Amino acid sequence: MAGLTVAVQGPRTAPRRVRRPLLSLVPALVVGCYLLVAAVGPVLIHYDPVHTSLEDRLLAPGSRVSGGGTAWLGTDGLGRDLLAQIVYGARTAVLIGVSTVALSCLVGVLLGAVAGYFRGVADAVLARIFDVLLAFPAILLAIVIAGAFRRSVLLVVVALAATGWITFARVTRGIALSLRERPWVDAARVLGVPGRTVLARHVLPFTAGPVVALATLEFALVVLAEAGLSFLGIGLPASTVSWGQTIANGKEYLETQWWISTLPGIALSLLIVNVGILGDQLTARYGRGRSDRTG
Amino acid sequence: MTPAGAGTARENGAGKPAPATDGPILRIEDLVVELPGPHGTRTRVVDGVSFDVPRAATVGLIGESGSGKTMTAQAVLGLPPEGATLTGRLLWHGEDLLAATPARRRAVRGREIAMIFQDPLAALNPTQRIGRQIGEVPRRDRLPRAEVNRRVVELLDRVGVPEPARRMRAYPHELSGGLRQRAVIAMALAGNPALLLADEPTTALDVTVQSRILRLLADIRAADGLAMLLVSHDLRVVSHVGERVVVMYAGRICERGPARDVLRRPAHPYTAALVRSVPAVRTRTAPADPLPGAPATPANRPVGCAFHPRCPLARARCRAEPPKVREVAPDRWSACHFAEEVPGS
Amino acid sequence: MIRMIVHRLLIGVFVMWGAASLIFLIVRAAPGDPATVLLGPDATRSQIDQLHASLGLDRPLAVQYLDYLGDVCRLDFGQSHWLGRPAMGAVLDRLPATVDLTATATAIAVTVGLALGMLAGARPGGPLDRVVSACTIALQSFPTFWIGIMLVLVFALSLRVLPSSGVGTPQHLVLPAVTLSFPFVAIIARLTRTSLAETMRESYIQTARAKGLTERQVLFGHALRNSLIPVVTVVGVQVGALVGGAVIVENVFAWPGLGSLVVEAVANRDYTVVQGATLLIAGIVVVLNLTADLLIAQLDPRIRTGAV
Amino acid sequence: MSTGERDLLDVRELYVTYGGRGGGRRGGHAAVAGVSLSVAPEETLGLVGESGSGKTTVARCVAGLLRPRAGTVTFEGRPLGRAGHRPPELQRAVQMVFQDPRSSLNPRMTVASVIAEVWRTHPVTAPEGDRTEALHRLLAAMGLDPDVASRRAGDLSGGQCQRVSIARALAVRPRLLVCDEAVSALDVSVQAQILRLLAELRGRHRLAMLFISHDLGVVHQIADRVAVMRRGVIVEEGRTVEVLTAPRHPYTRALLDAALDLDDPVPGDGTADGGAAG
Amino acid sequence: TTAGDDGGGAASGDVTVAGTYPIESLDPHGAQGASTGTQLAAQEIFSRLVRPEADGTLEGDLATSWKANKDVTAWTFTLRSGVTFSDGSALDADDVVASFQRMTGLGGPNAGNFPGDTLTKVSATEVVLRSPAPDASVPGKLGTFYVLPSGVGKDDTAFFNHPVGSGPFTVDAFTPSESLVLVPNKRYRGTRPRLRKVTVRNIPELAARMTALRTGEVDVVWGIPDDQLAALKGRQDLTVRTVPSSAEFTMWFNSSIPALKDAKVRRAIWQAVDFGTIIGKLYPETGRAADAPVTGVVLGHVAQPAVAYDPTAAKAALTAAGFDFSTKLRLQFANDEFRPFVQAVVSDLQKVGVRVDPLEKEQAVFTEDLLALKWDINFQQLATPSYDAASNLGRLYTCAARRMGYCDKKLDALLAAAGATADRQQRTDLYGRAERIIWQDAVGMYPMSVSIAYAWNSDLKGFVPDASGLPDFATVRTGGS
Ligand SMILES: Nc1ncnc2c1ncn2[C@@H]1O[C@H](COP(=O)(O)OP(=O)(O)OP(=O)(O)O)[C@@H](O)[C@H]1O
Ligand SMILES: Nc1ncnc2c1ncn2[C@@H]1O[C@H](COP(=O)(O)OP(=O)(O)OP(=O)(O)O)[C@@H](O)[C@H]1O
Ligand SMILES: [Mg+2]
Ligand SMILES: [Mg+2]
Repeated sequence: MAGLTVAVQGPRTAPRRVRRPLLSLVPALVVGCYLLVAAVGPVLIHYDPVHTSLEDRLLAPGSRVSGGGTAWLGTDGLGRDLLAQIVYGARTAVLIGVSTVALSCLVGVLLGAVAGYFRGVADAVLARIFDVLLAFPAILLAIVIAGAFRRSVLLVVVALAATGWITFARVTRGIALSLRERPWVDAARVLGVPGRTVLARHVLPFTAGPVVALATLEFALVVLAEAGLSFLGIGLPASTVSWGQTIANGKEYLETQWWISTLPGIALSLLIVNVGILGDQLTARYGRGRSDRTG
Repeated sequence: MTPAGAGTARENGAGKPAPATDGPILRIEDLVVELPGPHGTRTRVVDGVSFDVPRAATVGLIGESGSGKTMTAQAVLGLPPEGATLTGRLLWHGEDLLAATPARRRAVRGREIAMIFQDPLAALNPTQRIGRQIGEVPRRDRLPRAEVNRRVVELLDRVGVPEPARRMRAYPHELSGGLRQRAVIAMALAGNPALLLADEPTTALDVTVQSRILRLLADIRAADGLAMLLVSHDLRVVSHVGERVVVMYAGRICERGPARDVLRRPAHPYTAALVRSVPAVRTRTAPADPLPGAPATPANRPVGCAFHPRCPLARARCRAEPPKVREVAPDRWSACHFAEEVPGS
Repeated sequence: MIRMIVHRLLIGVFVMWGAASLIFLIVRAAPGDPATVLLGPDATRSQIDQLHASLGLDRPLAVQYLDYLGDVCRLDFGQSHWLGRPAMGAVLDRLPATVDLTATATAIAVTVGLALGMLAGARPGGPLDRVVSACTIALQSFPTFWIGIMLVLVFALSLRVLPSSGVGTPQHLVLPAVTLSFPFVAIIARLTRTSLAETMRESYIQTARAKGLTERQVLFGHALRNSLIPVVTVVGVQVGALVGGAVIVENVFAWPGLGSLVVEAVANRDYTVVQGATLLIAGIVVVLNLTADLLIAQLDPRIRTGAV
Repeated sequence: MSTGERDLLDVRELYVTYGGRGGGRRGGHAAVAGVSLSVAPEETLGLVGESGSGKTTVARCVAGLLRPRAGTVTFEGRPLGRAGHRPPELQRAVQMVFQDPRSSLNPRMTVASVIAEVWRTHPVTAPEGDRTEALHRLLAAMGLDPDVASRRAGDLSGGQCQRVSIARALAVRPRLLVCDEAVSALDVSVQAQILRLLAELRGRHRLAMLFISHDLGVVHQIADRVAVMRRGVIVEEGRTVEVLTAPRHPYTRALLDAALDLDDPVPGDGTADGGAAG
Repeated sequence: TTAGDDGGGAASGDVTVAGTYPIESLDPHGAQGASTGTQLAAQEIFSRLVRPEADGTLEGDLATSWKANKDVTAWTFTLRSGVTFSDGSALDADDVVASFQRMTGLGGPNAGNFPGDTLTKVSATEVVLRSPAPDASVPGKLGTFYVLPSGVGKDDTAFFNHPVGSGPFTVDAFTPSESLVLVPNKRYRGTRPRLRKVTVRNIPELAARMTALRTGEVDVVWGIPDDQLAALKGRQDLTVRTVPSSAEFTMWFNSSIPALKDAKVRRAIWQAVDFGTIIGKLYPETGRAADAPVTGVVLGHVAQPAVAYDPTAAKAALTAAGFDFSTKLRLQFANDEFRPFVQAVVSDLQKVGVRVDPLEKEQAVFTEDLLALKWDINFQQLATPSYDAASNLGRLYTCAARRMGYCDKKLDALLAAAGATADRQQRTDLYGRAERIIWQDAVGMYPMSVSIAYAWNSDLKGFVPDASGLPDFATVRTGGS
């Protein structure tokens, strides 16, 4: 417990690769599998979310369907294969998760870096935007936005990114703020390196680690939030398969056809647990759990 | 500190062995501190250090950054970093602290051996008034509150804090650097220790403040007969306060002996180079012929004598055989194969 | 201190203005028309136009906006034409349920979260830390609605010990509050752990040990209070998030809170209620954050005296 | 004060305040309150004073990292604006070496890319021929091995980092080098190496230096003239030998009294400590 | 009975009802007047001139009799005498007139049923309602008109917190959108309700309603989907019934777009969907193939020949009519409850090569787009709460209404004639002819008439499932009381 920090001299260099136990690779592997499934699953398993096969309604896992195949994970109230829904749902989750995080990250990092590095008006404006946006609970703002406009994947992405970027901007701003005081930044300025170049070469690279760690945690939050919106029946069009919708579809059948809600629930939670652990690992390597602070 | 005050805490200290009349108050024998390094390796950051702290004496521990000074001091207090292993013997009045129970070691801390840390701001809890922090050790003795407060005021007064009754209610950030360091010293003195470990007590301070703090420490030592282990990288500080010095390099001892002798006539080429490198204030000196290379660290300590890559006297033997600390003259100990050849000795 | 409060209040006023404007823009930009919702599919054009006029929706947007701001300043939040009553009245009706739910969930989260976080943070890397980490990750990883449904299955349907939905008795509060507190427990526990672990590395902790204090005394006497400072900020923010963000839990448990009111109002294009409810929520968030700031100032004398 | 020759650097009536941050307690606090100083070509001016006296603030104004509230900073009679807004030759003319050797270098960049950036920013200073060879020559002049070129700050010792920092500053052939506590963070044995190097380069490149240090001994070794700062103003200025052997201002005297030399007796106690912190 | 923590005490005379829709307001004239929740409450608290029975036939409530003049522009209602409000004051013609004026004055959705109509007092026991045009459906439409004491203001919050009415119950406690607690009206003119207390709790989520029914927290639930019924039927302590309602799945075609202009195309599309199977699978209990544009409980219903599922014929007809298979038809609907049905339809259409894009819209957007004809096929569960074809066919299918881009002068004439006579037989004949045109021209697809499934605690006696989803608790008893 006597945790005196190692007297590491100066700032740390790019983190060295330390051999880590195999177990700690599991989260990355699991997340990788999901990404793989999201990418190639739809090629292997054909599924048309609109196609319904009413003879095959509510089949238990492993049943044979009328078309001759096997519904390994059962079917839902419309006779649609659950395995296929989980696979396609993974694609939606990954698509929305990645796009939302990418959008939030892009906006947040740019604004945060500019505000933190250049300070002044940009910083003051950003701070006020933070204040206003944070006055709304994130999920509520997402619901208002997603509920008010025409359903689409893009809408969900925008609704979730509307507050998602704040965390990135805060973290980046904080890093930029502390980096701008570093002598190597001063040295570059004394040399006459232009501001944009200083930002790009001497500030932004250092946000990469924490931002990646944050992006991972944020990804998990986004996937959960999307599932929540779908559960409330908001946001995604009916033609999009999503875990949240599948879970919501099955909630009335929980006592009799448990698999409809439970299996996508497990798929979702398994992903989130692993993304969470991965995020923790990255955070431990690159920076403190800042997302905790911003809620 | 009044003699009465001094008595109160001492007598309450339970199970303290009767001080041996003779011999050092603290004897460090073959102390080894190992810390976990990368890839599951272990680094000996303190490697076979032995020296004595005589009763009521000040021992200066000097060496460049990373030479293991802090680790040695922390080992004495029994508070090394997590994962550290300590071996050797730490004889406190003849009792081996390394072999003692945790409770016994805790009882020693603060009351028999106290420590002053380098950065006075970091060493103080920012959310507690300094009076409360100073009074913490007396409070352990279940003294009534008024008595504790009286003692805190007395301690602050003793270390030269003006208006002690008012200042004890201040928070650390409300005090200047010098006052903070005085508060930290008061905190260390609160348990009436017999040995004070001072880890770079003046490094963070300005010269004027530094001279006052050094003077204060000297006064207290003289008044209380306190022994002190003064850790510093600044030869000038040690040369002023220390009666004896121990010079460390890369976790090992190079040289030890009476301060004046060691600094005037070093018996180790490293000490000699250090002394040469210190620029004089009152006389203009040309920049000295510096030692080549960078100081070795315990993590990449050269085989043989750790100093040999930078040593002007180095020979084949130095590269192969780590020198032992030996008595090269009466009360002069050096870990150099060729101590007798050190220029200026 | 006074300066700080005044400063924060000024920011609060600004935030309220920003929140009001933002929500005004969103609801006006949204497709769909309150008049058609109100009158149903059977409405005629003239009926719709008439209603537009009486709702004031036929005026230019800027005029509507300025009027709206003026009314808000006079604490007039307008009439909900969907509910046929003053909008703020409808909003305030939902407040008690929200307060009950949020306060209970917060109490659970703070108690459990702090306890877990302290267990883990006192010895970072230890076995307890690992267990708590695993628990908190799990708590955060299950969608609330899923947890809620499962709790209902177990406690309401199988064991029959708690009601499955609705409001009324304290028993009604248990399942929704517990469900709502799950991710919050995780957040507090993780933050407390990190913060405490960081604090335990501080130099003054080493000083405290050097005084011969036991680990307990060090933990409770020196580490805890200081490590709570970041926790308080987050609790402030998170409680704010719960006030309106409990929609999913409200939905699962038929809990008539503010969040579900906003969702209904958005669906019905009930502008005045959306605006009133979000403004109230924003106000609560502002007040909570201010409270958190004051609490931190209480915990941290450096902030109290304006040194940091 | 002026040495009679035409001054290279001239600082007149410099005022710097740090704005009302920190709850307004520092609002309008003048870190530098009317400092004037000048540095002649090839001259080294030592700037000494206690912590918080404003030394760094002056240095940052000279380097253009800080905009003064009032006062002028001129170089050969031409006003020096903010860094990045100076004409290229003025931009090159003043370079700076910082206290912390390691964080003076971007930890993600190799030494080679650090120097390459300098040459990219100021193409006129870029070597004509083989850049690698030029780089090695530059490093050799700083007493560094060629293999340092491919390493990053984290893999260098403190002394090596400081040498690279100096190399970076000298790569643009500056006329004035501002050293803010450039040797304070180094171990004595390394400190001696860097002092030696600076003294040598100063002669070779006909450099003027503004050398800031709180260590009177170091200043005594390297400075031609010395200015003593206290609470934002210069209280005494003159030839080093005179100031440090026969101080006129009581504050300088107190500083000297407090400063230790090897073998000195414990100095006498001066005035009492200040009260509340700033 | 099952022991819940509250509510489920059917034996003690307390009944808890899971309301499907929130009761936001008790004002039957105001903005919420047409909402199911407010209607449910209003029918227990207030009285009407006439009220529909559970099977759709009209009964006198405050009126003992009513009749129209020759050209059906004025209806005279004779009022029951001796009716008092729950506060003891007498209810007379003035109250009826004041209430009507209040309703039309507030401009809520119910006012829209009576454009230009006036109600005047003829004598203390007679009122007359005059319409600018002949309107045979007046009595049916008055099923949503409730009589309040005169003098209730526009926004009389105090009154509606504890409203005074003449219905079987009075309000004990009311929290908007949360719960309504009713107790018997001691001054009720008819048989006093036997229940001690009726609590209507708002449980918007279906799953939560079902859970509450299973745990016994509520005693009555309706609007239960078919998949849930099987499990409920197996339970001894619950009674499960379905009752045909006036609601019908209605899928209008937008006849104004080129692709759907041709009636042959519309019929072919109708033929291409295997509605029989879809209904059999998705709505085995609550769905029946519809046989007219309005359901059997509605006045004016005349059965039409079934449209047989024949994808081959459909495909052939589409090809023959030159249908452009590359067009993608927008099928709009508003409620996720209907997603399975819509998707099944889309799936069938896909099999014959008709591409359909199901668009689930927010209610607000749905209605706006519906009126603006921004759709190609529209799905609604269309109810006829007045149980009179006039308010469905008569209003929606005229050229003037422009509701589905369809216009047929002959149809207009038939509908006008039907609305202008008070004779039931004559009206049914006329509406039957109109329905034939609608059916043959496939103005829309009319796949299914909807029954409402109820489940209630078997301890409740005398509970009658209501065709409109507005069950009346006045006659209900509990086993124990
Ligand atoms: N917590 C720790 N974990 C691992 N290694 C450590 C830790 N603290 C110090 N070290 C290493 O132990 C060695 C000795 O450190 P120590 O702090 O004793 O040196 P020092 O002589 O006090 O130096 P300084 O003058 O910089 O304080 C150094 O090489 C340092 O890197
Ligand atoms: N960024 C800043 N914001 C606010 N105040 C500052 C800032 N930087 C310096 N100061 C204040 O300005 C004064 C002068 O600071 P400066 O750093 O110039 O002193 P210095 O002589 O370099 O001290 P040191 O020897 O500690 O480096 C100090 O009181 C300091 O607290
Ligand atoms: Mg140390
Ligand atoms: Mg400085």
